[in-house]
Amino acid sequence: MLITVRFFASYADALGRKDAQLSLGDGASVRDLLKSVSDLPGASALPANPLVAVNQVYAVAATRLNAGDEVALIPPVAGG
Amino acid sequence: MLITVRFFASYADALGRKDAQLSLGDGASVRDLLKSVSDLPGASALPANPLVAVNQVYAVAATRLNAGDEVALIPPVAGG
Amino acid sequence: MRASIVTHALDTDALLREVADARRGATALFVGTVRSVNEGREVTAIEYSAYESMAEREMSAVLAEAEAMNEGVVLVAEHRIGRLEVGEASIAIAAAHEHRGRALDALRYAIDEIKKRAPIWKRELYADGSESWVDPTQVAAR
Amino acid sequence: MRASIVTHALDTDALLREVADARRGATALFVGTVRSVNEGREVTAIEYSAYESMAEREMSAVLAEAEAMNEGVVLVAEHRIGRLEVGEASIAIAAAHEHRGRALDALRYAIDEIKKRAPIWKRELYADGSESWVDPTQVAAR
Repeated sequence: MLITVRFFASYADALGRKDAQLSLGDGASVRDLLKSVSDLPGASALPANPLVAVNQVYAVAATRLNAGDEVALIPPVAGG
Repeated sequence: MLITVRFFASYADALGRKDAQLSLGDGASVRDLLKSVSDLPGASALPANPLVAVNQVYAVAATRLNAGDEVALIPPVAGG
Repeated sequence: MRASIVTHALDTDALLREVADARRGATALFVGTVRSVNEGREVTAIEYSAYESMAEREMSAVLAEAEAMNEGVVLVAEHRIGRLEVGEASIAIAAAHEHRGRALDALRYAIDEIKKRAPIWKRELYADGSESWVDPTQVAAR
Repeated sequence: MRASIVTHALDTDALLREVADARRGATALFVGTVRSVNEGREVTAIEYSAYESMAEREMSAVLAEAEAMNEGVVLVAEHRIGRLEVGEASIAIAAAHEHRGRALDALRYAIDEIKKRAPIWKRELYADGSESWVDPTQVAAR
């Protein structure tokens, strides 16, 4: 399945892009997604286990992904 | 010595006056003042030991009074 | 630090501006307003009165304590007296600090202590035409 | 309860009015503004950005939690994004309740949790011409 993952703030700067389309096996988890992200150019600047949101909710490494999910990598937040 | 004591809010209502001049012996304390206040008409509506301020600071029963002191009885406060 | 008894409507924006400073990133404000219901009775207005000079002195002492306990915080407080209608503000306190924790701590200390210590009284006027002095010590005892 | 990401200047008076009600006698407000100095560096401006839809969702979740923990409290929060100059407000939260303790508790919970959880970022622009993303996890680790 194809999953679009969004990048923000320092991660978007590091990767030089705001999103990427990744091809993952059916039943893939957030862990699989992060492995795929780590192959992108510039990904060495990202931490080993960045926070991930799936459908606007914080997810864990084991969270399963489904086609159409809204996925985003979340840099350390600094609002307020 | 003559001491002027001020009354506020419910105490002024109970006593029907905003102040009184009391004649106290030299070296009199807040305790002596309260005894003298208790002889005023309407004083039975006051609590046995009302709060007293001397020169705008909360005082205790043993606080000594001096001629010219600014003395006031302080009903239960309800600001805010 | 400034504490005042006033007879005009409180201007919360002015208080926020008074404590604002480019080095203080956190500002907190408390506003107390006249409630339409107190202890189950319908209130139409409150008449606030004060031993004004002592009230300003005691409010200033409270703010000084809050500033001493929270280094770098700046506070300002105003209490309005006279007749206030439902919804009108009787007290406003603003606190500012570099960080939010100190501003919020100082604000809470200030409102708690001013309510306990400032010689200010209120007479509630009820919808049924009656009125009474509010005695928080009696409410707490119930 | 309402939480919004906005691109215009925050209007704290409007937030206070939004939570006001004749039965709620205690209103508390928190305002965060851009500081001129952070971690010892002179700041000229901050660029805030957000994952806007999720930030509004997460801010709303925080306010709902604060309202659940403090029955009867009403909260509203706005976070501004874009370029903000020193002294401009980036976040404002208002809380109102019948009693002050609940309003202040809810306000503190809201600002603490929104800072921890809302996907919002800031890039500080310094007086020396440099700039950097702020990472509070790194500051805390020092």
